[in-house]
Amino acid sequence: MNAARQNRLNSFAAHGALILYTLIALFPVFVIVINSFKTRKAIFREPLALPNSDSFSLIGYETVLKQGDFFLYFQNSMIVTVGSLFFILLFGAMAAFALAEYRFKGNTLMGLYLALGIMIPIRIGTVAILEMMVQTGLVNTLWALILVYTAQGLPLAVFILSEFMRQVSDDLKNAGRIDGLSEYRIFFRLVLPLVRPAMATVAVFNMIPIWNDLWFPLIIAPAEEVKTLTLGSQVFIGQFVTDWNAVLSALSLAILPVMALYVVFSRQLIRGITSGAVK
Amino acid sequence: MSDAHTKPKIRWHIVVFLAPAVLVYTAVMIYPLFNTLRLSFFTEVDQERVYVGLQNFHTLFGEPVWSEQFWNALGNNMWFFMIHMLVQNPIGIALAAILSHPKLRFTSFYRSAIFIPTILSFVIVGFAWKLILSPIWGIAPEMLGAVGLKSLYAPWLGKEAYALTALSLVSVWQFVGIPMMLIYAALLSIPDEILEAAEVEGITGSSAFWKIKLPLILPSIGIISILTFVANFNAFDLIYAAQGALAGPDFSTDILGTFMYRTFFGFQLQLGDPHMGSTIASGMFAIILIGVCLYLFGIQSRMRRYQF
Amino acid sequence: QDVTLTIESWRNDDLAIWQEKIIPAFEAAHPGIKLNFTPSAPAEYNAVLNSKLDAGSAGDIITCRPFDASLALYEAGHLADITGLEGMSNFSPVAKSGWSTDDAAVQFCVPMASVIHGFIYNKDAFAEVGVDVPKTEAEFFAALDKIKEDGNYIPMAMGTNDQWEAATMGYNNIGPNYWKGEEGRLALLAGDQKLTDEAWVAPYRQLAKWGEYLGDGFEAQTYPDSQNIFTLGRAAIYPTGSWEISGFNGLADFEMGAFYPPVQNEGDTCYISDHTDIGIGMNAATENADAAKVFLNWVGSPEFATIFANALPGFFPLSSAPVSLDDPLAQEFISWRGECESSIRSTYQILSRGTPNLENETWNASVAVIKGEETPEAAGQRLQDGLTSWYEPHK
Amino acid sequence: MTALTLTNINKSFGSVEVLKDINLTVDDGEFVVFVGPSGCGKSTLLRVIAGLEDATSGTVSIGGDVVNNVPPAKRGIAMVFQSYALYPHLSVRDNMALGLKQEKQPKSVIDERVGKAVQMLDLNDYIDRRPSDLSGGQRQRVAIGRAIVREPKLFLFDEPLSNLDAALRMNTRIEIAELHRTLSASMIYVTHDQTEAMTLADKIVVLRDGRVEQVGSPMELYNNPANRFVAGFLGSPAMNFLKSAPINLPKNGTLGVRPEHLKLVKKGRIKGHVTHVERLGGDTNLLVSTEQKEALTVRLFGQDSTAIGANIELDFDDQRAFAFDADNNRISH
Amino acid sequence: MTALTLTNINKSFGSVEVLKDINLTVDDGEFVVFVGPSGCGKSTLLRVIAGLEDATSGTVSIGGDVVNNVPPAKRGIAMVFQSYALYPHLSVRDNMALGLKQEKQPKSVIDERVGKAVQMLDLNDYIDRRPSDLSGGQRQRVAIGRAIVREPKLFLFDEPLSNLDAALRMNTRIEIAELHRTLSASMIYVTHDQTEAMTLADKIVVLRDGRVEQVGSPMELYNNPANRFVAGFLGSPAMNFLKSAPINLPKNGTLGVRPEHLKLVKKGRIKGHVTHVERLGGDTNLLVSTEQKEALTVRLFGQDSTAIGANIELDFDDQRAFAFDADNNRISH
Ligand SMILES: Nc1ncnc2c1ncn2[C@@H]1O[C@H](COP(=O)(O)OP(=O)(O)OP(=O)(O)O)[C@@H](O)[C@H]1O
Ligand SMILES: Nc1ncnc2c1ncn2[C@@H]1O[C@H](COP(=O)(O)OP(=O)(O)OP(=O)(O)O)[C@@H](O)[C@H]1O
Ligand SMILES: [Mg+2]
Ligand SMILES: [Mg+2]
Repeated sequence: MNAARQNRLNSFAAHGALILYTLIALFPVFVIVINSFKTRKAIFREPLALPNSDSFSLIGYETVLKQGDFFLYFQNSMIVTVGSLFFILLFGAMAAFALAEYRFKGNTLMGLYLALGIMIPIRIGTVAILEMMVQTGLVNTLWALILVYTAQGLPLAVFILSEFMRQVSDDLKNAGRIDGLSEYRIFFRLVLPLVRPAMATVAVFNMIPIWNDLWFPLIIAPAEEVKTLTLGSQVFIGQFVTDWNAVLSALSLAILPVMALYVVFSRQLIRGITSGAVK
Repeated sequence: MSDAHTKPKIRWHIVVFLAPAVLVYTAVMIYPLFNTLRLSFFTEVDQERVYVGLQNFHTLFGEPVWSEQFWNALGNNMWFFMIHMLVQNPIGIALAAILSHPKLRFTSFYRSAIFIPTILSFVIVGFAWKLILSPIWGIAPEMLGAVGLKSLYAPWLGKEAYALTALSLVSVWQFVGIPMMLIYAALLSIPDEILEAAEVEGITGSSAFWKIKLPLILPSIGIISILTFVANFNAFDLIYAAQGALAGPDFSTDILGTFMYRTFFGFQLQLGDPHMGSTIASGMFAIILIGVCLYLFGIQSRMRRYQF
Repeated sequence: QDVTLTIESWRNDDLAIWQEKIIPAFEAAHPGIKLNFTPSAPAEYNAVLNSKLDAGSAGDIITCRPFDASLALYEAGHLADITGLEGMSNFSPVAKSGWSTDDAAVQFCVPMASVIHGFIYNKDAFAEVGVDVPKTEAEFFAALDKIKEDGNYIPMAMGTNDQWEAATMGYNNIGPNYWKGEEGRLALLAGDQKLTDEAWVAPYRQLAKWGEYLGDGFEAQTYPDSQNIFTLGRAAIYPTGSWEISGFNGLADFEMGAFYPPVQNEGDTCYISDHTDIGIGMNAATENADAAKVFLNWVGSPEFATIFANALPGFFPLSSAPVSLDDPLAQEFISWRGECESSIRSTYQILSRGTPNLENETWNASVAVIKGEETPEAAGQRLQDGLTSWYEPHK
Repeated sequence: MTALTLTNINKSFGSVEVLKDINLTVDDGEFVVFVGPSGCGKSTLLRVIAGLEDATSGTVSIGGDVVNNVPPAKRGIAMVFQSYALYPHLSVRDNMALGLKQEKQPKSVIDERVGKAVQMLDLNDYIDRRPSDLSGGQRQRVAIGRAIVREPKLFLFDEPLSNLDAALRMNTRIEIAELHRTLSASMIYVTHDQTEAMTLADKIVVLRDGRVEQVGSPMELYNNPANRFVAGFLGSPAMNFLKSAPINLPKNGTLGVRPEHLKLVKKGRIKGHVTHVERLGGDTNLLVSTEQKEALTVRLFGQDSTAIGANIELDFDDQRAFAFDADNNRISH
Repeated sequence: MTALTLTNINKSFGSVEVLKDINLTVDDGEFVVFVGPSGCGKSTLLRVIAGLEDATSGTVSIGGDVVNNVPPAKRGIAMVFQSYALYPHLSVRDNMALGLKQEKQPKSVIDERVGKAVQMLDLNDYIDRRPSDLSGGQRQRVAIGRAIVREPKLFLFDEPLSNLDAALRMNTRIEIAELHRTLSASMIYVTHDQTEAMTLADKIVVLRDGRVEQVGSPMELYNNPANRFVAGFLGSPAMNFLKSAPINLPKNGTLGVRPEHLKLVKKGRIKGHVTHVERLGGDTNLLVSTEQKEALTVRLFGQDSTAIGANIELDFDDQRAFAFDADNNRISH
């Protein structure tokens, strides 16, 4: 630690504030996770107690793993999430670059057009989407979900990325132009690497609603072989009786992969990625 | 591009950059959405779809049964948004500012921990908070009791006066990670040398934040505000998961999203009415569009971006 | 060539029963037809089903909500007319009323199950506190008072957070005793009675007294909370319906009993809500109509009724054929059919077709009354005003 | 043949006119240096030539072809940016190799050219570092290397040596001169350094406020400046300007004498006292205040022992003095 | 009193040792210039002094107090960064005023100090522009202004003039010298410019590879370099080094003669031919290849007409030549 620059008191205060907020953030999650290891009675008798020899139970996890092909669901969720993110980031960044970099007629209008999508919940377009998927035979395929999520994620991605792309030094892009890089290569080789933090941010934002979405899997891909994890866990929420052990276990399990994805993306949040580029 | 002909050369790369996004987005998002919004000009009479012009809007705003719900939802939505703006975004910015301190340790741990709520599904968030706030299971009362504040406890989610605020705060809890991430990314892109120059001038800590960092991340704060606005006026899931489609108690947590959803897709014995549902959706769309345009043309165009 | 029938349902709860009992039984008897039971979460079912039907991707067999929800599907051409199905003869007109057109001319779903409302109680708690099963309203409140005084048990487990319990387990549970079951319900439908009439306001009056017997913070208590409170033995009485039985059997480690809604005065006729709840129909657009009909016929058969009723105690078959139940609590509930007059929930047929929606309003009003935020009279007046605004017979 | 022709170039940023009616020809293989005060538009002009900025009006032709609509990469140029503009995410090697890879040069060629540049610029030890781990001077060398390896027809250098130390600067300067000779490429070079300008240039272009003040060979400009601005701008220390001169001048005219042309004499036409002495080792500058309270610089070869405060007398050869009229234009003898 | 004392300063980035056992004293009011090849650690040393970088070991004391644990702002310093580091969102005026506002100086003081700096740096026309609308040189002046207005006890300048044009550089250099005199502040100044180093410095510190090679007044270093590195680093053009010398040298020793000390003579000890002529106006450099194929530079005062290819003979004054042993250390006579 840098002694001259770091005020000990300040750093205590900073850690204090962060620890406090971390506790607030994690407490409910903690409640969920510890309770997923308890019997149903213990969950509701003493929701705050850690599992002990009496209350410890893996019944929830057993139910989850027994019911349906949990690993297949998991794989489907992964494919859909990663696939959608790939297209969102690729297409979104391309469009954002066009909007941020070039002055052309209709630039602002195009920006607005691409932003329209964040203003209406896509759910109300469900029937039309479903009809389209039925017509193209994409119903009950993972592609249908990927397409929908890609479309759904694009507006936000374009919006955020174009903002960040405007911060990339013009001289740098110009150096690339003089080096003979085509506009495409300038985009892929120079701009994309430099907006990695923003890409990571967009990826994280989009990953969550995609991973957690229940609606579209339920409607356009409910078949067993393309079920997603969230849809799979939904089985435990009944009309009148909810298998809380199973729900808690399924949800606890479902946190892990998103957490892993998050960690992957948040590695891209690198300090000073552009430093040294320009004087 | 429409201007292609007037230019000496078509800049094909612009087309190529825009095409995939525009195509997918138009086909899978805009077309279905507008196909649905179109329904707001129709109604169903004896299984037939008939064009009724602005009749539905007239119903929505003219008939008390509808308009009262609409204004109630809009008002609640405003409050929902206010709380996010006043609580979520400042906290997010503050956390990002602390985290972006160059020499602070364990930042990635904190960052991940604080972000965890954001990656949880609404089902789990709804469940966890209902359990915590529940008068029955006693977590919140017990914890308040531990610091001698038990008298402050009330079954918040069940009281008209508190339910919306309580849920807004839960939503804040869940989504604080988003402004935090965005601001954090923005803070990272400020060159170290500028901060060092400030440091030499004695501008450190909070004054570095207010005088240097904040102005430099204003564009990002602008984005966050508009994203919060859009997200809040589209919000639906949390309230639905916690309070059900009737957004109780007594519609005190009803926001435009739940109102629209209930109307569009129906609920329990209430049949779905795509026409009135689309009408509400169009109303929401108009509100959001106005907000976004105000931002784009009123604020963003005046904001300067800095190249680093 | 095997045909596979896909069944749309909101009954996640029944997944295991279908997979382990019903499907094997059917497939054994009908080689060549396979069943695929694909339930979705109840909260989303209506929306999901409607979307799928509109887009043409729905399954062959549709589980039907009672009354208007299914009627609308039929009118939109999504549910097939199955009036002529042989199995339909096994059902009484009341049983069929949930899934026929208003004039009862066309039948579009096979009735599958009904649920009976009442109160489940904790026998151990009653013994401990020393109260007997109440027969009249006075005894009912006396019992509640005594339990409350005793202090070991929450007198009654119910919350208002989810709203529907107040209406379904409250108003529609105790109401038929006041409006005399079908008599009052049909009079209301015809416009001969109004929601401001004593018969319709009185249940609210009783509800208004419930508030003080509910647990602390009942305003924020959810339905699962109530279930848990009761099954964990913390509450004495649980206003409910027979649908809880199968779930509770595995959860409660005390003995449970049940009583029907106490009457006003000793010797009055008792009325119970015996509500047609689940039906099953055929997607009009199915390509496997023949197989679907075979299946629906089987659902109408006594064989199905027996399997279903015993697999899911608390969901009572609507078939006229007698069914014997192994579960004592379920047997208790179904025995009331002989003791009392049956009726269905007052708001379900026709009355919830307009805006404002009477069912939703009833939820809201029941909650408000329990919480003491609205007087019973005001609640009645509000509901009546709403109804008058769109329902011709009341104008 | 002409390597570059600029015809009536104008450039405005909004309402600010930055370049005003620039006309210029650069011959094949010529080394042209742009000098001028900070903010006069040198970088902007380079950027217009490179195609990074569109001229508001006027034409740019390179190798005889009008290139106004040709993208930078197709203009056959290489540019060293004043701000370096290194690719921050690439190593030194990749920074240099990127353009060549883009041209699909075979690996052997890339390695060879990069190797040569690295050698020349003394970057061997840093070849795998990223720009953020380099010192200012190292970054600048990478930027130069990136241009060199492309072996273009026309080089554009925007103050390429300003962060290098004297030794390296001299080496690189000589390398650039050699590069110029061996590649026979045309070069346009912006600098603030007198030595660079004088030694490298075939032709110096003096800019001022977006206008060309004078164009010519270094010695031409040094010996025959068209006006007071050019006279004062070239030469270090700068030319002395005297209002109250010991020779005939038009009204409000000025006399210009270069510091090295002032001689310390027993009896001279100019009298004054020494206010400051700058000892540079190889030569010594005396700062003098004349009797008329005008400031003068005198440059003496070698180390001189004149002390501050000393009263001195100075004289100069009239043939080597310049006269300027009231408008600051040179009056030729 | 000493303004700054560095004791045994070491600094590593990871495994790279950038500063090695630096010891240095700066007296009150002294002007110290750091010179050294690019990448030798000058900026890093400044940053250690400023407190922006922690020394791996060693102590920094300013004004007698050990400041290893004192934050930069409390060290009473101002720094001009090599990369300018201007606040992009503030106007020129606010860039300068921010630090003062932070110190809660009254508005009148702020206005006055900023006004003076603006005047001195010729920034009047740009006072309300943002950095992004300024040219490179203009930005650099703003950065200098920002340091000046703080009136600190110790100034740290990292190549502050490298982007200025000759005239402005000279002016600013003189202003800095004057600033130094009037403020009686100590200054540490990194530069690559010989003239700046020689004219400004009270003391020059020559760094090489993170080590101090020699410390002394400009003339001391110029006339008495401790080793070949220092001898070669100071002086422009650089000193000539000859292996095959016409005087007695130890085995593997080197003879050093400054270009200005070589004289063109009829008959001299060194013979060669001219390979290149650099005409700087005020003086002329001849690049010569000797009979022994060694390269030499000869600096002649004024304009000389010697042509490329001419055969010439050279001689020098033995008193002014330097001899270095095999280890490149100076052999004193
Ligand atoms: N994007 C811009 N918008 C407005 N004015 C600008 C812009 N870029 C440059 N200028 C102005 O144009 C003028 C010329 O700038 P330019 O960078 O060409 O100067 P320069 O001659 O290269 O100076 P230096 O030697 O200091 O680098 C300056 O006054 C500058 O402030
Ligand atoms: N963050 C860093 N990590 C690793 N190495 C570094 C870092 N910063 C600087 N260096 C290295 O340390 C050495 C000294 O750098 P420094 O910036 O002090 O040089 P300098 O003397 O200022 O050079 P210049 O005159 O070119 O500015 C260089 O070799 C540089 O590559
Ligand atoms: Mg420039
Ligand atoms: Mg440096």
